[in-house]
Amino acid sequence: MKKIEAIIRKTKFEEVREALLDAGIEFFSFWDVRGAGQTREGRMYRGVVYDTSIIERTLLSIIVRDKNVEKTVLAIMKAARTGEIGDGKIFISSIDESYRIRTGEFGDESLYIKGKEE
Amino acid sequence: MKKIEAIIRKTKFEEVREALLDAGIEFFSFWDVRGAGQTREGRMYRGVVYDTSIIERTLLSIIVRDKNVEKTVLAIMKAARTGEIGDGKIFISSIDESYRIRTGEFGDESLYIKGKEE
Amino acid sequence: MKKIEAIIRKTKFEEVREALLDAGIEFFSFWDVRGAGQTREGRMYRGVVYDTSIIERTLLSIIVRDKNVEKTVLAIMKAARTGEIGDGKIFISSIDESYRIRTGEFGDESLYIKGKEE
Amino acid sequence: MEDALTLDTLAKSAADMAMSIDTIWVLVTAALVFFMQAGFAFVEAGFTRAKNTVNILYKNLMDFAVGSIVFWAIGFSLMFGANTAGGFMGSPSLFNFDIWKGGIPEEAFLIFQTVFAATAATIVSGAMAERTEFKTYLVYSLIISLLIYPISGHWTWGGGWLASMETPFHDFAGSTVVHMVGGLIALTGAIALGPRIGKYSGKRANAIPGHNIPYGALGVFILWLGWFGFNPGSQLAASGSANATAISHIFVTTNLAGAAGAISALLISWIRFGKPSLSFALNGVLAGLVAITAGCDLVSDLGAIIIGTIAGVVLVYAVTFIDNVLHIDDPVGAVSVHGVCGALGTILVGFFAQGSGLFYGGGTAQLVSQLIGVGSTAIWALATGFVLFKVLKATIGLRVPKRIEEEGLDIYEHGESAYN
Amino acid sequence: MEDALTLDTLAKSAADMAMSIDTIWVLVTAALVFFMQAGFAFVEAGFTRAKNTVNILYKNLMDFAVGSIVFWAIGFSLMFGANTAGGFMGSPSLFNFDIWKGGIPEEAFLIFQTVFAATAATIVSGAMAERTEFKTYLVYSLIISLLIYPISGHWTWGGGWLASMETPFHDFAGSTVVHMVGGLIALTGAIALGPRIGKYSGKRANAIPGHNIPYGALGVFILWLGWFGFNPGSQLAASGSANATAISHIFVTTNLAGAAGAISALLISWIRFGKPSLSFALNGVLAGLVAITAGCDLVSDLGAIIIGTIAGVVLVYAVTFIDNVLHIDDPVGAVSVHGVCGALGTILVGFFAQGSGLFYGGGTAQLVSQLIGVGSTAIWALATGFVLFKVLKATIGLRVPKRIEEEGLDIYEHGESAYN
Amino acid sequence: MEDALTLDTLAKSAADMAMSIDTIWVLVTAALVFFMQAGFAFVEAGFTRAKNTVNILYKNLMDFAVGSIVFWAIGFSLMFGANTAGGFMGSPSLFNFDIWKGGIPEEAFLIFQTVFAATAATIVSGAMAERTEFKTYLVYSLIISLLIYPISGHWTWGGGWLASMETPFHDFAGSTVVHMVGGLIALTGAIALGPRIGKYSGKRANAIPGHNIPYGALGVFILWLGWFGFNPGSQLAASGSANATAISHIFVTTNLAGAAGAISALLISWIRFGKPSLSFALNGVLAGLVAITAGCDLVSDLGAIIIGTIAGVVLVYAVTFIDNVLHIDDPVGAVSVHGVCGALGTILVGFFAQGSGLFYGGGTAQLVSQLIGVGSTAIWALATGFVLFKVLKATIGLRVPKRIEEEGLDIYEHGESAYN
Ligand SMILES: Nc1ncnc2c1ncn2[C@@H]1O[C@H](COP(=O)(O)OP(=O)(O)O)[C@@H](O)[C@H]1O
Ligand SMILES: Nc1ncnc2c1ncn2[C@@H]1O[C@H](COP(=O)(O)OP(=O)(O)O)[C@@H](O)[C@H]1O
Ligand SMILES: Nc1ncnc2c1ncn2[C@@H]1O[C@H](COP(=O)(O)OP(=O)(O)O)[C@@H](O)[C@H]1O
Repeated sequence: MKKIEAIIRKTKFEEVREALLDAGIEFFSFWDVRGAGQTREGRMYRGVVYDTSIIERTLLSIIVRDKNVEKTVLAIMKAARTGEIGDGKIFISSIDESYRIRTGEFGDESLYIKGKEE
Repeated sequence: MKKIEAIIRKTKFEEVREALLDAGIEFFSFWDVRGAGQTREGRMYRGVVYDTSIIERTLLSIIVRDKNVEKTVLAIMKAARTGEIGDGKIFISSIDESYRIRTGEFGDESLYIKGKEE
Repeated sequence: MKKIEAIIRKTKFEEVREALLDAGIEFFSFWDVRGAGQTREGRMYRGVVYDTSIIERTLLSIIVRDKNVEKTVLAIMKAARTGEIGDGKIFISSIDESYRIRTGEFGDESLYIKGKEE
Repeated sequence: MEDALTLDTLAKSAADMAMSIDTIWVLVTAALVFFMQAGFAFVEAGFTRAKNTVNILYKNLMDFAVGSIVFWAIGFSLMFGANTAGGFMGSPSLFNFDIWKGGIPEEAFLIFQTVFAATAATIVSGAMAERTEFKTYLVYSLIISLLIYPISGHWTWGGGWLASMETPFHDFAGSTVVHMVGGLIALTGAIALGPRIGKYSGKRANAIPGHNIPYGALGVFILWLGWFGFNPGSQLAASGSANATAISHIFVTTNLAGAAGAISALLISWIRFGKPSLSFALNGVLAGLVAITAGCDLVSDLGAIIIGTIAGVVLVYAVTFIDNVLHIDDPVGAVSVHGVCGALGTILVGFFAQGSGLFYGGGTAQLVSQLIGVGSTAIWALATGFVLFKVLKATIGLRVPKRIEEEGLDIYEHGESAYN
Repeated sequence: MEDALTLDTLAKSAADMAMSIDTIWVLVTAALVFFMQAGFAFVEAGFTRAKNTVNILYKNLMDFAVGSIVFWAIGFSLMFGANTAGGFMGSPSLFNFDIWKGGIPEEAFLIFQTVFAATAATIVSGAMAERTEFKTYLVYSLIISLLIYPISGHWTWGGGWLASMETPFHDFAGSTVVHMVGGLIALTGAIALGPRIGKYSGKRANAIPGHNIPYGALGVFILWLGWFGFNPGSQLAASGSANATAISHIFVTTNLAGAAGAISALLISWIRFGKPSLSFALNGVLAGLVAITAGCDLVSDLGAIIIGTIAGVVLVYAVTFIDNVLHIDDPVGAVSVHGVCGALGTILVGFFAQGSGLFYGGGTAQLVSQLIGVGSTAIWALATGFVLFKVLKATIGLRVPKRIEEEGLDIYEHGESAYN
Repeated sequence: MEDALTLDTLAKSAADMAMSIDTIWVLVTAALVFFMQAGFAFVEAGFTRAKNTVNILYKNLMDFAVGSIVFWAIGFSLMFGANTAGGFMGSPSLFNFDIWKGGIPEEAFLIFQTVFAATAATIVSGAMAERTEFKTYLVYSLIISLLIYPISGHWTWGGGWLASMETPFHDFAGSTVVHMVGGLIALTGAIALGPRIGKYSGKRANAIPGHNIPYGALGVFILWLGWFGFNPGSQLAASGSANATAISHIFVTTNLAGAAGAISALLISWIRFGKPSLSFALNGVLAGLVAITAGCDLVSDLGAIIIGTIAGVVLVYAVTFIDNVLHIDDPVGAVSVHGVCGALGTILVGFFAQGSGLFYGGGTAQLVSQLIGVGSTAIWALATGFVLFKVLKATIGLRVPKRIEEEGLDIYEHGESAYN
């Protein structure tokens, strides 16, 4: 099992979600983050400019079975790209164990719905 | 050291927190996330339904010593379960190192208070 | 590649950000979390005290190349410390892979700007 | 004024001017009282959780809309129609306003009374917040504006039996008629519903903090503003030096009582809980304003300050008593603010009324009348509220299912969330 | 009053008093109408996304500021100057207000008309929200207050051709003159701009929920309050029993129509979509208020309720039709609320006006005049709006670049974010 | 009117009507001015950080509550009592209002003056936001309403020495008496406190953006509304054609100056900083309104526009000068808006007053009087403010501990957080 964390533009969320659904990835969590990176947006407050590299981004956290890593990454890559600085990053790490709270299922089983997918 | 990430119903937070305290887990961080999963709540805005699987959840991030993983998972499992779709997931991964900023302690030591627990 | 997660006081964010910049770390994401820990702040609502250990913190998530882990940790440690209970924690874990969405670069390359740093 | 000038035409035009002045006064103050709907909506939205915000705003909007129509259609006649059933109510008639005669056009009087009726209705939503079925609330609010409020209102303001006592019951602008009625029906509603999930763990009351205190503060500022319509407007006249002096005095007593309520609630909460609590001070303002409403015309400035101060203190104890001891879950403190302080303020008229009050050598006659008025109206409100909610519970249901309450009424009942 | 007392001096002072009463009335109601600016600002801010909140608030602030100055400078004379071009407009003159004669000081009339002009202007910002260049909006708002609104306003209120018809066009407080004009210019603006990115995927309309529904509710409460200035204030007088009775009646019809609009929009949205929607009920209030504005003086109370009810129903269908079928992106429903319901309410005067209305045996004369008034004003608004936005698009540009729209106008256009 | 009709009874009743009209006017405008408290609260809450929101709202609430009581008790007499100490102050007496004689009931005058006093007091909280001890603030606000404001107020409005100069100092509605006094005490407070932690790094000023700009906008709209009470209400009369004309004119000049202030602040901030800043435009409105307050009765419409424009420009430069050069930390710009533009507007009366102003051929007499009035009042405000905060600092302490300031005053001082 892998955890895929994607930091994307807030405005790209809907597209990424649809791309993930198309790729068969239906489960994930996400939240708003702010990112420091190459993009700079000048803000100003009452005449004082505050240089800020602080941009609103959405972080998606998706735990998938190993076999699904590639298609997930590809789906995100395609949907989230604008080609301009600030498109974001995808990070992959290992998950040791996973449980579904409702049923107590664990391991890969906890990551898909039996019957829905082989 | 392991990181336990639990995605639970927002409404179950208080119960989970108490269950964790009972289990001796006093340190954790949490934040609001939204989750895409099996539950669907129909929302509507000015006559346009927007199918959304987007549900408010709380993500708990708990770093514990290896020996505490099991009881933590069990505590969450029990307190967060309603049996209805949407109860959430628990994911476990490995942490390489941990530091307490205040003292500079690291490793397991940084995860408990000396004197309070043996 | 390592992921460095630092949970710090909200009020220390600016200082930490500057310390990271000074250390050459320009990329990271962050968001607000709440933390349960040793500090307790009594809140009261209409005469009912609610004991809460729930404190606002900022979580920084920084993915860096292995060679940068140490200086990152040191920078945070120094900038975020007040010496009082509640200064927070730093956790380090491994990242298997990283992609830059804009260019498709992956691995270490995705973590720095070619030309800017050797 | 195109007629030949005579003393009579001039007198007629002077009378006309007086009527215009009174009408302007009543309409402007009616507009201010209308705005109190926004005040209530924001107090209640602020002091409850974000997941029920659409619901609470919706209830506040609709009780005014529904109330406006039914009070216009029938309620008004029940309140101001000719005595029937021995002064128990006015004779009902359909959208009929010339049953009332006064110095202003009947529709000016109607709109002023409409916004008052709506105030009584809207008080209840706060105590029943975060767990009441939306459709049940609509029915409730229809019935209070149609029947419950107009009937007891008739007793005092419609020439009914309380107004016909030897020493008439004195409730100038509605501490009892409006606020206590609303507050006590709120009490029966809160009891009928039971507490929100998670509010009490055994004997322990848990805090469920409001999600947006600035909304609460905005609401209180708006309500305070509205009270400058509520009380001075109840004079229903501004023409002539007696009226002008009266409304000026009412303005001052109203303001002083609100200010005193804030200060005393601040101090008491500071002393009792170690920290000055804004939510108590905000409620303290309302407590002072509710309490002065009955006697704002009769008490002295100093009397107003004392009444406001007492109300602020009582408020803090009432809230914690109802919550911690009675374990009745009233999310915004409506029962304490409107029910308790409404009754309190009305009774205090018996002590502080200049002339008839006990402290001014007026003997106990006024006090007794006040107690009769408060007592009988309280019984009416409690009894009808009790029956109403009992019936609603048994028929269309009162409370939303557990799951909906937990996840929030906004999404499940309305399909909308307040913040996106 | 220091002169010797005679019948004449007394009559003079009575006339003076009448003028004072009227002036107070107009100024107080003007203040209420001014406050509608805050109402519009919050409705629009609440029903759009957080990333454009500074921008939408800014537009609402500036259209009032700019409008105040240009209407004062020239607009007023175009609207109320002596007929020129055959009743098509008033003779222009620079800050000249004694061209108007009436029972109140000319500056009282000026300020009342200024806040009305600003209302027409501000309606447009909602329909064009979240994608319009700021500087273009400033130019637009200058031109509507300077030219478009005053000229068609002259037709009806300035003694122009619509007012001079045999059966004069009746638009008491501006369902057509103010709201429909604003709503239809909004329509041309929304069309000229095209929909927001992501609003339509092929034939499917996507929901883009407003970021803060409480702001929307606050806005509607403020607007409702403001309407108690808008309609009763348009009587421009309160002295004498006829005026006092009239403003009281207008108060009541205004309130009943708003209430009825809320109820019918609630019920229709409940039936159509399975859940009662707050955003529709809020718009329903406005629909009812807009619709009653033309005939609030002439229709009966019951007529007001019927008009409000119809408006609430029509509103729900208009919003979904414009969105789902026409695919015109109007983020806050300004076209439906102000354009559609403004026209509707004006036409319904032809049916419901007591005396001249079809349902009251008045024949079709009034109805025909209403249709002429609505039709001609609609053509004017659509045509000028169309040309205006065409020209602006071709010159300084109408729409912000894609990137800015996606990331939000607040940061890119203003360098400020609404929430920090 | 039940007496036999004679010319005298009619004249008497006409005088009574005039008094009623004036009373209504003063009370309604007092209610509007009261509402400015909400405006200030939301401007200040919006322009500061979320962690101090409860605290700032609390301060705004309590300074009104405390001020209402102490101004009623003693402040009023210090301001309007018979000259004592050579016109330096009124003779103090306890809740005594018949020391004042005028055309309206004394309590109408009292409440109008009370809300004015509270305005002066509340201005200060903004400049001292986010770091001041709550209890110290309570003491400060008691003293300003009890002593500082009434005494300098007496000079100008209580018949004191500034009013008795040959060419009396002209400050119609309080640019100096209310706003500059508040703004300069705010200055001494901000200096005594020192900047917020993190506001300045060496020579560099850092931005600490307000947490909720919509609150700021709401506040400004409410304040603008309130100003329609503040200025026209200061006429204290509406009866008779002279008064009616005067209040209409004041309405117009007030509005034009606010509008002009918004536009010029918008343009200047656009030119200076490359982007049009909403926070400056909002402050620009207030700058224009503050500046016109002194001369709103005397200047022409065009004069009002010019004064508003100048104020908007000066505001932008004052804010950045105080912040970047003087390094005085005034989170909401209270010193610039009220202090600087208050003084500015008062002095400009010497130029723009129709009749007595320099630009109207009135010579320099008025200008000199204005300078004397502004100068002496400024010295008073600065000196008393300086001493007051010095004493408070040395005794009960002025500033919260570092830790509390960092983590937020809401939780540590009040145990409540604004958002949950
Ligand atoms: N090493 C990192 N650790 C955590 N977040 C990162 C890292 N690098 C980038 N991000 C996130 O991705 C966002 C976009 O990165 P940025 O460098 O601006 O664009 P690009 O990847 O297109 O060069 C940043 O705002 C930040 O939130
Ligand atoms: N693979 C996943 N990765 C990240 N988050 C997940 C994943 N699966 C589930 N979640 C989170 O858990 C929540 C509940 O999951 P859901 O599938 O609705 O219920 P259940 O686990 O009871 O079948 C989701 O809303 C989502 O936030
Ligand atoms: N084991 C943990 N897992 C997740 N978060 C933690 C953990 N321990 C501490 N934290 C976070 O760090 C914050 C500070 O920790 P705390 O124990 O209060 O202070 P200190 O580390 O100085 O003793 C907590 O509020 C919490 O957010």
